[in-house]
Amino acid sequence: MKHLLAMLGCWLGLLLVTPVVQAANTPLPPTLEPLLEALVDAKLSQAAPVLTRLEAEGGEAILPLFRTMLAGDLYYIKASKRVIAVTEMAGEETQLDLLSGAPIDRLSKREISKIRVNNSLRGQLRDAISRLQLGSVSASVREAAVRALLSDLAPGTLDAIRVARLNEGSADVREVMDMALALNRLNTATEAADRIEAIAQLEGSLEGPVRNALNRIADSDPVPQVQQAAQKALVGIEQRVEFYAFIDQLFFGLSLGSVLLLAAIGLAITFGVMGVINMAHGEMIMLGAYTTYVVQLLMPNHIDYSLWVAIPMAFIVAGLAGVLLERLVIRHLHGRPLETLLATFGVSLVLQQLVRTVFSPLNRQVASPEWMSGSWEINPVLSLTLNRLYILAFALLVFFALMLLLKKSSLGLNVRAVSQNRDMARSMGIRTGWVDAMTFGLGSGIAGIAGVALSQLTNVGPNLGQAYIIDSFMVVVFGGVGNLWGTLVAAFSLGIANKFLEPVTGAVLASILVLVFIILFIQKRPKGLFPQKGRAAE
Amino acid sequence: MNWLTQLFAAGRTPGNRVLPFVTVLFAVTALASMANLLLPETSPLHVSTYTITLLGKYLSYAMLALAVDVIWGYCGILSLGHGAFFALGGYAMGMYLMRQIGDRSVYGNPDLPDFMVFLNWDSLPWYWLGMDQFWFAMLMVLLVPGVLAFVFGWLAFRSRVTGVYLSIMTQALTYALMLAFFRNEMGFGGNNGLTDFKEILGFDLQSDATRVALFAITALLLGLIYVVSHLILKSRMGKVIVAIRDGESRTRFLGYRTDRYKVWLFVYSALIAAIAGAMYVPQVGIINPGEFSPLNSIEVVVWVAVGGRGTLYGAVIGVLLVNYAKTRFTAIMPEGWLFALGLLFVLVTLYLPKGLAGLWGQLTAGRQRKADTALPQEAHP
Amino acid sequence: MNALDNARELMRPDRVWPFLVPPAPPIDVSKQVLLYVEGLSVSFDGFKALNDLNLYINDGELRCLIGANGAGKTTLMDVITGKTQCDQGSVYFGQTLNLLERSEPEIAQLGIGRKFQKPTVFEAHTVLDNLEMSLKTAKGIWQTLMARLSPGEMDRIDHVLGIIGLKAQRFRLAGALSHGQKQWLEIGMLLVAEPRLLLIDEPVAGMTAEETERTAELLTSLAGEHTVVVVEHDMEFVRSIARTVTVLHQGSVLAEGTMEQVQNNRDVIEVYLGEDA
Amino acid sequence: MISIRQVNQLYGGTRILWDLELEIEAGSCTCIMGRNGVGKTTLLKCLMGLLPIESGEILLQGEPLHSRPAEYRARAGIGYVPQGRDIFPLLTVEENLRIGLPVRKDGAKAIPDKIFELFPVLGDMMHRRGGDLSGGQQQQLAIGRALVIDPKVLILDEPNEGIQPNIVKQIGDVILKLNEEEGMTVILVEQKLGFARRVGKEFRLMEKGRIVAADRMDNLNDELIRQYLAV
Amino acid sequence: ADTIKVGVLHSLSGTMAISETTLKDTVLMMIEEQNKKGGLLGKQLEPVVVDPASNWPLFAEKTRELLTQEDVDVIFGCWTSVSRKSALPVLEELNGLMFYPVQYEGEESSKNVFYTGAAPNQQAVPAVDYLMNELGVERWVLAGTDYVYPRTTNKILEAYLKANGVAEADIMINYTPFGHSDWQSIVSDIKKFGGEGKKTAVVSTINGDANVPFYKELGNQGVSSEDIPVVAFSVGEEELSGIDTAPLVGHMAAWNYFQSVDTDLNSEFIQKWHAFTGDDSRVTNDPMEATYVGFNMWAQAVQQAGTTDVDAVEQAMIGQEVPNLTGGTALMNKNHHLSKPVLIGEIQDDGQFEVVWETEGVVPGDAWSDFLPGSMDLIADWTAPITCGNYNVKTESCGGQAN
Ligand SMILES: Nc1ncnc2c1ncn2[C@@H]1O[C@H](COP(=O)(O)OP(=O)(O)OP(=O)(O)O)[C@@H](O)[C@H]1O
Ligand SMILES: Nc1ncnc2c1ncn2[C@@H]1O[C@H](COP(=O)(O)OP(=O)(O)OP(=O)(O)O)[C@@H](O)[C@H]1O
Ligand SMILES: [Mg+2]
Ligand SMILES: [Mg+2]
Repeated sequence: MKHLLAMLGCWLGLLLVTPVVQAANTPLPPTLEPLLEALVDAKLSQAAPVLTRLEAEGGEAILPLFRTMLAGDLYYIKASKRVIAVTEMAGEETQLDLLSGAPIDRLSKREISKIRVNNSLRGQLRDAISRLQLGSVSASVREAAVRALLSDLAPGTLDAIRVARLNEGSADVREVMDMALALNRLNTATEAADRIEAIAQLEGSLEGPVRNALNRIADSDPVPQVQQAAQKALVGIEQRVEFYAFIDQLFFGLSLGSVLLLAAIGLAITFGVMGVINMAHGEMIMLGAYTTYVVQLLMPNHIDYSLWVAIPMAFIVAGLAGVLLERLVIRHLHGRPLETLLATFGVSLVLQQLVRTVFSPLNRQVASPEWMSGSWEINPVLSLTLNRLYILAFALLVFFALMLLLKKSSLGLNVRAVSQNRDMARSMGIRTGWVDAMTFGLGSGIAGIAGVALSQLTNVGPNLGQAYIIDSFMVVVFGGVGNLWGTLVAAFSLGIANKFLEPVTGAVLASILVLVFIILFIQKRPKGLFPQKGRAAE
Repeated sequence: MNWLTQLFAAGRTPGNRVLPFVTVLFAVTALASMANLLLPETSPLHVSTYTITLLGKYLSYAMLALAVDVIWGYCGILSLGHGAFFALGGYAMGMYLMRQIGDRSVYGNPDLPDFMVFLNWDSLPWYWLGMDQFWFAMLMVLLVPGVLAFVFGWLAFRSRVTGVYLSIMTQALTYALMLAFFRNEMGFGGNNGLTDFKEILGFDLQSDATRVALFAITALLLGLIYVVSHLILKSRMGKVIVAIRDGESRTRFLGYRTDRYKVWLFVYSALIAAIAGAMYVPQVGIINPGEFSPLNSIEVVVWVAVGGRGTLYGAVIGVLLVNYAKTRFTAIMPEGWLFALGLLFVLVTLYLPKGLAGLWGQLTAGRQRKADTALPQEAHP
Repeated sequence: MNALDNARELMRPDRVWPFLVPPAPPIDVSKQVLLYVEGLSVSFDGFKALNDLNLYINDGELRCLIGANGAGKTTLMDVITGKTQCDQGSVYFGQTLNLLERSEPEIAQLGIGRKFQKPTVFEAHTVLDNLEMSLKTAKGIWQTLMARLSPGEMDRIDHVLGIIGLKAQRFRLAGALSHGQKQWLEIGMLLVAEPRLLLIDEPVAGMTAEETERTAELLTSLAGEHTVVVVEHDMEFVRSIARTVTVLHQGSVLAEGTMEQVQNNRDVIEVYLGEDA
Repeated sequence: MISIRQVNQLYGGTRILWDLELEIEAGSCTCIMGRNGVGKTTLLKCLMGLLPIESGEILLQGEPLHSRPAEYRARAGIGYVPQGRDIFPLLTVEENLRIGLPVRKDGAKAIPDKIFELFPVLGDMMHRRGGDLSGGQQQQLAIGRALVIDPKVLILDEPNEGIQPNIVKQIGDVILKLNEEEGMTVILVEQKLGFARRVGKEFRLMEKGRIVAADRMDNLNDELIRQYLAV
Repeated sequence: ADTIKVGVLHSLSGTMAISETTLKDTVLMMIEEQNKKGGLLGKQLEPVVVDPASNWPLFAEKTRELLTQEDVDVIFGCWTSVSRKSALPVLEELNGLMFYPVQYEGEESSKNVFYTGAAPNQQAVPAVDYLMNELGVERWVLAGTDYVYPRTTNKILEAYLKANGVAEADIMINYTPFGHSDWQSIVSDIKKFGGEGKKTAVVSTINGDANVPFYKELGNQGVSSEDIPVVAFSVGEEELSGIDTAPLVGHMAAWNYFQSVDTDLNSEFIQKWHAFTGDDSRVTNDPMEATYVGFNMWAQAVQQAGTTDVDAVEQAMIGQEVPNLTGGTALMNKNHHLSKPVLIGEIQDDGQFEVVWETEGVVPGDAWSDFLPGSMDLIADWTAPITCGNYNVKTESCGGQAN
């Protein structure tokens, strides 16, 4: 089984990060035993000194314990006060004796008790781990460790860095270490020249602590030359920061746009092409999201892969629901598109209540796979969140796949013919019933896929669909009904407009302004961004 | 764009049964009012105040539905934002009622409504000035939504925005207003809106007599609006309006400036909605930005569709049925009422293509056809 | 800049306030010419539907316009009635009235009536209502709201109903008429409007021979008092009514003259009539 | 080829076709004539399956069609050119033509050249939207489109409405060619006597929803014309 | 009547169903419980459930329905302030009795309502104290949804912080619309604000559904609780049950109750709850405890008064004591608000809170905040001789509300 999963992991494009929490099987030096006992007995407020001593005495050997503790997996056996790690891997709980490093027979929840940590302890643990990792074999780990220590350069830390600097092999790591030392010099040097030199060394660095220090110096250093040097260095840094902030905003806009696109794209088919005012579109999205939830319920140990299962499943579930809806209701409403508004509104109420009844009215928890969590840190001021990045790519992928499908298969042509003149389409031998069902199923299925993506960003609850229906219609219409490219452009332009307005006006006003913009824009182009042209469109 | 044109071409225009409608409306109103005021509570025929306020609410909604029906059913303008005019009318009325509270408010500040005291406003914003005068407030009930509808309609219809594009614009309008009114900086009480009203024109809002009076006035206004709408729609102007629905550009070639007709009708409809809002607020006792929510406006469209668009009485019937169903269902089957309501919508669409009003037509199909070939016999009020 | 102009245009006082609109000036036909079309060009996505077209229609004339499918006849009518914007050229009604700067309703109110190629009537209205709305009356909002059919108007409608043979169907919904009946109804709508200039696009399409004859008679009788421009492909029909015929080809005038002249024009035979027509 | 027996049809209560009987022989070219509003279009729509019939039978080579949907009839080889053309307005000319391809029995993937030989203008306008074409061009497109499905029976409802004379002639030639050379059965509704006489082999006269006269075209005399076609 | 009718006025559909359905179940459970014990005054309790569908005017209508059509003796209901404000005039007109179980902005005290949730001084102020004193926070982000509760709370906190010497530049206030789901920009702003060298915390009054995307964004942008802790007043166990909590560990919430509090009463309550819902994974939360306390107090008061008559019960309520699920006892004060303990908990990866701090004793709920200029001088006291919800101690008179 594990093999299989591992293979799958590679195949999926190495998106997996091995779980950080992994208790090593190396035993701890027995000298630490009394300290561990002290840790067990200590109240939250007294634990800090114990940890300091553990770090000092345990050295690198204590790392597994610290990691376990940081992850909240550190327990002790009530009877013997021995510390153990309780980890859950692939659904199985393993309990390890940390002193001996050996697994122990499983104890029940009642026999063990958790060693509590709070924020300040977590901070301390993290720093300690960083310090201990200065000696790690991996250069990137060492580099990350130094960066993590930048904000809190206590004398002990500095000493550790200095020592590590001496036999550091990697140039990159050395650079960061030098930066840390320069930063320290900037903060502590009494000679102005020293500080100026430190400033020169720090020029161009985007690290937050560096900027803060420079800012402080620029404002309040007693020596004017130092102040000027810091100001000069800051100008350069700020320029870069602003540039990255712009990129950041652009990314936010694109990301919001991709969400809008995903939500709207199915509607662009059911409404834009088929002409069904599908008020239940939001509920199709919701079905997709709930499918993700159910898939995760069924495979609790393989959350990392769950989305790959959920995407086709959501497509099928929502698509089938769409086909059913088309066959049972919408089919009878051809030529009466307005009635579809009424009927699908009813259907959306029923679907909402249905999930309320089946899944309870509460939000459901959908976990994010490891590979979608966190962010891609390009530099200290620019990091793109992974989930958004994936969703952006995914939205584009879905969009272009759909375009291709409609272009290459006869479905695209047939559905347009059917929507323009049903009787004539039938006279040309098009099985309109089949085309309708397939198209509606396709639109709904894509809405379902959108639901999978949205489950990674927001609530999975009965109201999920309602939150997106208005926006979806807005995007489709703004782009020009019946034009998929219009939907794409509309989604991204609305997303970007929103995100560039938001810092200036605040979130609420930004939304209002975007709406007002839509209203005014439609005055100018009464048929949306990409209007249908020609005599017939009049 | 075959379906787009179909989208906005509704059925034909049968008579509106003015006399029966108005008679029934006034009779029920009079009976219910008397049964509430004159009969003792123990009497089995007594109509509770609860029922009176409920009916009052329904009738306000009926006005709103009428407003939507006039522009949608007859002129093909599907407004998904009529709630905006309703709510604006409601807010104007709410502001008046709020000012009537005076120093009986929680903080006892005679000039500032509670929520302003609460958020440290030190004086009344300019747009609240004058709202303590009934006549001025009533003027605003009409003026604000009227002007908004005029400007909006004038812009939209002049640029020939039609169909879904127009619908989405109206939706954007109400959505933007909702977000704006949610903002506490706007000075309309944010999410909480305006509530805790005490009296109107010196009459205690909590007394039965005032309630009955409000209800009766609502009924009267509804009747009046019904008759006026009917007269408008059966005049030549009404024919032009329907012609615009079915072929706007053709109508232009006949020499009618269709944009003006549409603006005019849109304003008329917005005013009805505003009056409905103004009557709604004192009867339910609260107005808040939720009324601007696009889904509310869509629901109004659904009422009209259920009742049967393109007939005035259909709209009213739709309102009564759906809202009564809602009231009953939320009490009898609080967990499952959405199923019932949703199914109702689906079934009505499937089996009653012309709504409930069409049911009447279906039952009397024979008579109807005869009337088609004979002289048009519009009922005169 | 452009936006500003647009805004100005939108806010033009006479557009905002109906009463500022000057009353329609009289049509000046002192030169006997009712309609001037000069140097008219229209293109769609680069395709030239009309190409430097010149056309003069005399007052009281009955003019036939023929030309190959796609020659631009309908497009010409679209430009005259304000439906389509042109790229270049001028269109004057009488000596003074520039049609290009007027909207469709304004042009209609000046007295230019039109029958469309594809019959377009108001399907949800009865035949009677269709005619009532087309009457030559004030078309303002207030006037229509207050309008009642006067006995004179009633007679007029009755008269027209007789002409178009739909007396029995007067209370039928127009949507339930057959194709040919709709054609007639549309002609009827044109008649009750009593326009100065009638633009008639393919009136006899789908009519029987007999009906075609009747239409021909009708149109001939209209000429003189009204000015009529007819587009038709039915050569027999054209022959029976035509005095002057204009042939369009690829957006410009190919030939103009009597039926005789046109019929024997080589070019016309080649692109339009075919050898043995 | 086609037998229509005792067909009745109602439009919301109004009876349009009354016990209508019609036999069309294979390879014939039959012209249906009658005044406006007698029900010619209605009859063709019933035949095509676009309108439900109240009662009666419609058979194609003995196979009952009346319970089959329109798309089946198209696949069975009935091509339809409706009155008013009914082009798909937002599809290009090419797309309008391609729509019918999957129905062809030979599984051709490209539009047969024959169409462009018959109507060269379609080749020139290949990438324009159908709705933008002029009336006459649309009519040619409509015929071309019906031919794409390679029909056994071709139904044309007033195909010459609004067509320039030389193309009318050309359409006539096309119909003749299809009928005579390829043996296609043609049902034609036509008002213009000249054209009907030239193209049609048979005629059927309709009046008030019934076929009231049927014979060879040569026998269409003035008496019949006065009785059934004059106003 | 031979039964005592208990109205339940919680939204079962619409946006608020997410939160309110649980409370409906809680009331039903309490009623079942009480009936098992023999009911009240020898009568059985009969629940009357209606669905106001998250529609505010409907709250007024349904209140009237419950009071006049169903003749209920008491109502347990409402969640949002606006729903309470909507129902309030009807309750006062018809002299009904309602128990309101949710933390709210204060600034209200009605004769007909008992407020069993926290007032701002029972949640926000202690939480800020904790952050300031225990965690040394110097910079503050006050992030909230744009409605009355966050506005008021933030006003109070702003005044409080400034009184404690925090500079204007160190306070960032941010409001977002209901259901806000795109938090990218705001979280990135918070990150910047917090990255300027001073210890920063976020005080969140973000409401309802908007929390899930907010916390997800925090997690993804790598804002960890050690760097910038978030303390929330509207996020409880139930909200967390819809989130993957792993990235949130260490963020905080301030409440008067946590499911994790280890008392016998609490484990009994949780057990009953699981049995009642038939679902062992259902969590409990603060508004449930408030409902529990409110219900028990009402039952006691009815027993003490010997009747369900509103005026009698109202008087009997004051001074009523009921054990809290967290240990101490809750006391109903003269201003219709409770005295309760305040707890601060850190989120754990199992979706529970670990209590990291709690007040020494109970804190009496304050109807009128001492930090708002308009209400500084107001108190509520529903006992003679004042008998008023907004008594001005300066002018020694009662505002217009009392009548
Ligand atoms: N809106 C449009 N977009 C693109 N092309 C157009 C448009 N309107 C007209 N055309 C083109 O302009 C040309 C002239 O069309 P028009 O309808 O005026 O022809 P016509 O002379 O009326 O022909 P017919 O006799 O067949 O009706 C045609 O080739 C047509 O394709
Ligand atoms: N949709 C409809 N609803 C009701 N009646 C209709 C409808 N369509 C046609 N009719 C009626 O059916 C009758 C036959 O119409 P049909 O279109 O078949 O006539 P036609 O013989 O094709 O006439 P034309 O030569 O004018 O095309 C007409 O009297 C018409 O009024
Ligand atoms: Mg033409
Ligand atoms: Mg026909």
